[in-house]
Amino acid sequence: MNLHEYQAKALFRDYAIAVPENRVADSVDSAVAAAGAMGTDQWMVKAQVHAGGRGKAGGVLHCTTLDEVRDAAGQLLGRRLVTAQSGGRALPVERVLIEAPTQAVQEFYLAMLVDRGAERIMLLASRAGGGDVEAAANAEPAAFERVWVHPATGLRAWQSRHLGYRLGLPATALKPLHQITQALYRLFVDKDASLLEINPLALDAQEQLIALDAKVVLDAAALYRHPDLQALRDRNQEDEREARADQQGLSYVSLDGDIGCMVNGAGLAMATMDLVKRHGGTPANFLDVGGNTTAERVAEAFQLILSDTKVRAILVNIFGGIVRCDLIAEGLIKAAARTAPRVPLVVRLAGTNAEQGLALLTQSGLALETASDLAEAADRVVAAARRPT
Amino acid sequence: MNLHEYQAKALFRDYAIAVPENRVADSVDSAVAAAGAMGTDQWMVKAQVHAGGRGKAGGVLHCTTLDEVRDAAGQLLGRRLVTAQSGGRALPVERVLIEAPTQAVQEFYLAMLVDRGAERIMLLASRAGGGDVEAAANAEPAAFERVWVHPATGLRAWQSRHLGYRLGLPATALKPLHQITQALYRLFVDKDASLLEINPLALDAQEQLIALDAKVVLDAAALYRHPDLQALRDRNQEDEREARADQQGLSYVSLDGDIGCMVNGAGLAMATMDLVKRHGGTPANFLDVGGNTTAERVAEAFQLILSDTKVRAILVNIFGGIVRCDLIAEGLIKAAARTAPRVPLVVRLAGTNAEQGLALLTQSGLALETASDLAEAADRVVAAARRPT
Amino acid sequence: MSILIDAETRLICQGFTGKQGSFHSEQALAYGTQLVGGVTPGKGGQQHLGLPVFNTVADAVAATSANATMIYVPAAFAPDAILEAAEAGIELIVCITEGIPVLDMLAVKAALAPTQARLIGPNCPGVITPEACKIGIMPGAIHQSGCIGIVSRSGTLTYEAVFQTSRVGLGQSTCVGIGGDPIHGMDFIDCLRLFEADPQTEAVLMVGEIGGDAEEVAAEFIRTSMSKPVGAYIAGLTAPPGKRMGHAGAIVQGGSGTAEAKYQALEQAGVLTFHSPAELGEGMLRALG
Amino acid sequence: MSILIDAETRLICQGFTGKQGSFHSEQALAYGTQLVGGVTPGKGGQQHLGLPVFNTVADAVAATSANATMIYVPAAFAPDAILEAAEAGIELIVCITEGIPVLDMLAVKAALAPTQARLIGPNCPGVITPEACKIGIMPGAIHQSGCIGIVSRSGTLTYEAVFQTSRVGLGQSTCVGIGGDPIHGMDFIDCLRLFEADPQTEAVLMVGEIGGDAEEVAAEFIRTSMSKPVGAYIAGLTAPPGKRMGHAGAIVQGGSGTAEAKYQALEQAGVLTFHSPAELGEGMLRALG
Repeated sequence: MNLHEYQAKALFRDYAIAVPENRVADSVDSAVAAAGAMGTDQWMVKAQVHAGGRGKAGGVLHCTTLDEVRDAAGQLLGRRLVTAQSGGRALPVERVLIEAPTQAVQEFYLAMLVDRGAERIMLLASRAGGGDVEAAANAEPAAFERVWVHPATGLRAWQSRHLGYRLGLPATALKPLHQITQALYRLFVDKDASLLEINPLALDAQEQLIALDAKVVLDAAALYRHPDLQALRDRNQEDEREARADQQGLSYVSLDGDIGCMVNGAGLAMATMDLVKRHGGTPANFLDVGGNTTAERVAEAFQLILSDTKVRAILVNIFGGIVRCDLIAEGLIKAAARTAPRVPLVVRLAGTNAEQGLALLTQSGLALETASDLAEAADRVVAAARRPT
Repeated sequence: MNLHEYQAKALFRDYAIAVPENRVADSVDSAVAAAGAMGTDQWMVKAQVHAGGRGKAGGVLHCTTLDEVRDAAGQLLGRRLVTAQSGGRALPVERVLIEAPTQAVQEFYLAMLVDRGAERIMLLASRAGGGDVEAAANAEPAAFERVWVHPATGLRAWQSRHLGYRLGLPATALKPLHQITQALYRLFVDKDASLLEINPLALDAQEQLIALDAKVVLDAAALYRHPDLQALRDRNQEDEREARADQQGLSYVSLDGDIGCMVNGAGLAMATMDLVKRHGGTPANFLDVGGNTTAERVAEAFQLILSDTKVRAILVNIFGGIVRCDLIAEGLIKAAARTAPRVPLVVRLAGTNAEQGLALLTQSGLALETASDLAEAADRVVAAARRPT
Repeated sequence: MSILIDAETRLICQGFTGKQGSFHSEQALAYGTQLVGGVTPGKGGQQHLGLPVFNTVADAVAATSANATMIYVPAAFAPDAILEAAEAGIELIVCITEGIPVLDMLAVKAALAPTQARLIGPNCPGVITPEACKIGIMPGAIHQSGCIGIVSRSGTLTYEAVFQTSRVGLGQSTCVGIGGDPIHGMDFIDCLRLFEADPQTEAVLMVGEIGGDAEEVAAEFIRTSMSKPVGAYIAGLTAPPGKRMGHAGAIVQGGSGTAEAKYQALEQAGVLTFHSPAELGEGMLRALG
Repeated sequence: MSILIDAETRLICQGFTGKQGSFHSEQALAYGTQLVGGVTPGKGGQQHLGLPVFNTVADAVAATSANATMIYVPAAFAPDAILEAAEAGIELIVCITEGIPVLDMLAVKAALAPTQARLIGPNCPGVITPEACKIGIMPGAIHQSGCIGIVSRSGTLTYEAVFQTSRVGLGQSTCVGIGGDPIHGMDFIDCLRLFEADPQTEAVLMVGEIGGDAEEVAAEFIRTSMSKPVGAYIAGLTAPPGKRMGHAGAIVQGGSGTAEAKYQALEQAGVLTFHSPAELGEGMLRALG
């Protein structure tokens, strides 16, 4: 689960990580009032959306008068922002963060995440802070220093020191760096984070380290033990269909193609998309109905797919395990009874109760094609999508 | 470092481990006042000394009137208490703990300590609580259940549950047991404990678990990071000479014999005692002057040994490593200049600068015998101790 | 022969009396698995499905000599279930539970390291040796004893692999679903090593997916240490970068972990790769060719 | 031959520019040890004793190819020094520092487990291969290259063992002071195993003390796995039960860990035991006899 910058910075403050003075505002007037109340004569007005790359997308504006703040807030609030990292989506700007600018002598990159290979929390740092850190990572992987934290010892002073020397920090900044890295580690563990990122981490003229930006991603699986963090979720930043699917216990991702896919299991769902592509089609979505689905949930999934107007054909590919194929068939029949499918339907059922499921579908009189193996199913759905409607 | 029961129970309260209502008092009047202020009509008056086995030694008195409390406090305060676990020493009673009695349905033993073999903190529990738990441990080791805590996971609920089932606790007491064990673990880690012991842990009629006694031993090496705990040290409970030695950076333990030993290194000090014994003598003390000693400290050590009136001869056994033998010789000469040794002195120097050391001693005119090897040194000091003075 | 489990495996179920545990315990029994009891704290002493219920894994092991466990407890309790099983001396721990927080698994893995226990999962379909022992949620009927070892990060995609290798008549020695979570127990290499040493296994089918570098690391192991033919399919060629695909493990990180990178590494290691999920059965016939 | 260290060992010193580190680095150099540099954070780039100083162990390893380190930093910083050395790939870490809190060492040991590093100590005199490499605080002059492997929990008592085995002309292959702390690195068995495999070592002298059960555990290893003669001395026969003897490790716990129990276990394992610390040299002559 992503947090907004203003939420992330509030968490940072709780852990005594220095951030620039800031206020959050959800209206032009409150933005101006907030700016006026700050002890500064320059302001950064930053759109709060769940994506990086805001600067280049015009989502971060520098203001030197309160009138400029008013203009900036007016320009950003209510708008939708597309950035290089928003996955092609336009994210609504419902809040802006007003922030005092920081004169950075140098900018660094600092992040903490789980390294699945090492099975450790990893602290990652680079002199290549700010700007396009991913390009830097590709161009010069060695510029990224890494230390791994053993859960029995926690993050140790030597590790921060090691990073500090490699970053070329002045000696007086080594201890502050350790305070920040320890705070990040505590925050990571306390809050079940998946990613903490400070980019850039500024070293100012007083040799203070300040987090100019803040990204916090939380482990959704652990939210059950963090009711306070659950409240920070902003569903307006999520794709509407994806959010709706999530609430139904479905895993759904919108894509650009015209063949809707309904599959059980994430791996098989990806494989089904690959198969459609291989057979000349383009998938309209990823959809995993999950391992413990119900007929009702299948019906919901079906309507979700149909709600995408790009969809010209649907492939249902179910390999029954715990999920019984007859139950899937019931769900499809139920969904069709509610809304007649406007596009052709190809169904491949295998595994547990596949015969019963196919029998139910046949009896229902629902217009559909069946297929017994994957390649056949793919060929049929691609052909169906190409048929003029 | 040992804590008193009243200190340990205060820590327990900080960690939400239930203890009986109690007050500490250092005078008869305050004991009576404390007892009167408690909402109970019976009181246990418990001598606060650094040793177990107080009950059998008459250090815990049960009172049913405030007059009895007055008598009990009067009887205990200012007295010295010898228990089976006080190492033969009489410990001063400077405080009593006044406590409300608890009606225990059943009593258990619960302890947490470092298992050096497993290199883990271990939780140890038994149904054989109260009474003589050590006898129970010897008679039936299997009655003691153990779980080991991995530092990466901490103490887990399954471990408490496992112990609870093995102890035969009622189902409603399993969760309270886990709260106690988790609290013990947090206390152990937060405070750098060496031993936490609850004996007995009472299960009362309301199926509540209550710590009737509390023993806390802290890791002296870690006290540097716990200034609050350092303040809990009660030097009056320590052997006077041992405490004095400790302040000098010497490691000293009083024994019953008549041959004083001054050695560098704990292993060699023990070996020297064994050697004295093997050659027919009895050591008066263990004394390790340490690895980084000074002439001044050697002189202190020498006076410490001489302050024990039982001592009839002294063996100095130094194997110079970092400690140089000439420095030891200087210390001896300095000490003898202050207080002429009243008993014969046998010196064995080996290792770094042994020759220089022996030369210094010879030049000093100090009355002493030297020996070049261990067996010879032991024979000489034993013979010296036997000579009539 | 087979790997990890066979007809002698003595299995218990943690979360035995729950809905999931009950259902899959019945399925395991119906398959012929030697399920010898189960654990549900507080229900020790009862009988369930005709088998004894214990309060603790230690009690279950003492009474039944169980050497394997399958875990169907909720995510909040699954880390404890794994640790309790390991401490009780269980050799094979199969954790079906999904949704365990990543940091819990980090700690669990660190604590498991010094033990003898092998963990499969979490968030996995389990492991099956056809016609001998089924531990997990896979549909037993599609399996057939044979010569292909299957190791997979995916659930239903594993069934597809099983289905196809059964249909072409090869069958399976053992199928291991190692699970899709970022931090999990046995990995590709652990299974490949066992398959290499197993006489029944003549070839191995590896089913991977985008994210992480487990397939790339496995490729290096195959190149240096596998004599048996290996075929591989990687799901996620069409997954858009940065989009989450349901599995936490299926996040494409930076430039690495793409299906292309994985295919390339595997091909360089001499693995026969399949670019369509419909080719798994025919592909393994070719691999043995 | 020898164990752990030899003339090729490339040593650094952590806490290099401190008083202790400087003194013992000079001693090591005087003994002929290949000391190649040292680490003191903040002094990287300087020279000390004619050798380079580095800010981090990783920098020192990169520049000098060091494979061993000796640690002379204060107790509060020693756990970090150990972990940093291990993470930098140092193979042998000798920690002289005493007074490290027990819980720190518990965590350090857990974190070291998955690494390749061998730890000796803390609170130990170090390790020496006579006439080749000295890492620690022992007086070099009493050592003599020879055939006895010495492993000891004690400091100065080790010197006694060295002194006596030198005096009778046997000399030492390598002497390892494993340290007296309750939680420490290499133990008796680790060293016994190495001595058993070392051609230069003809017999092993084990010096133990009361407390713990390390000697009892070692006895079982000797019984099953050692072909070379082993002699042993245990200090603390006259130590009163329950009294602390300076070493945290020397606390007699319950009925176990007494010198009598240890002697008995060792004798049952075929170890030649010495009941006087004056007999170590003559005793080892008998052991070889």
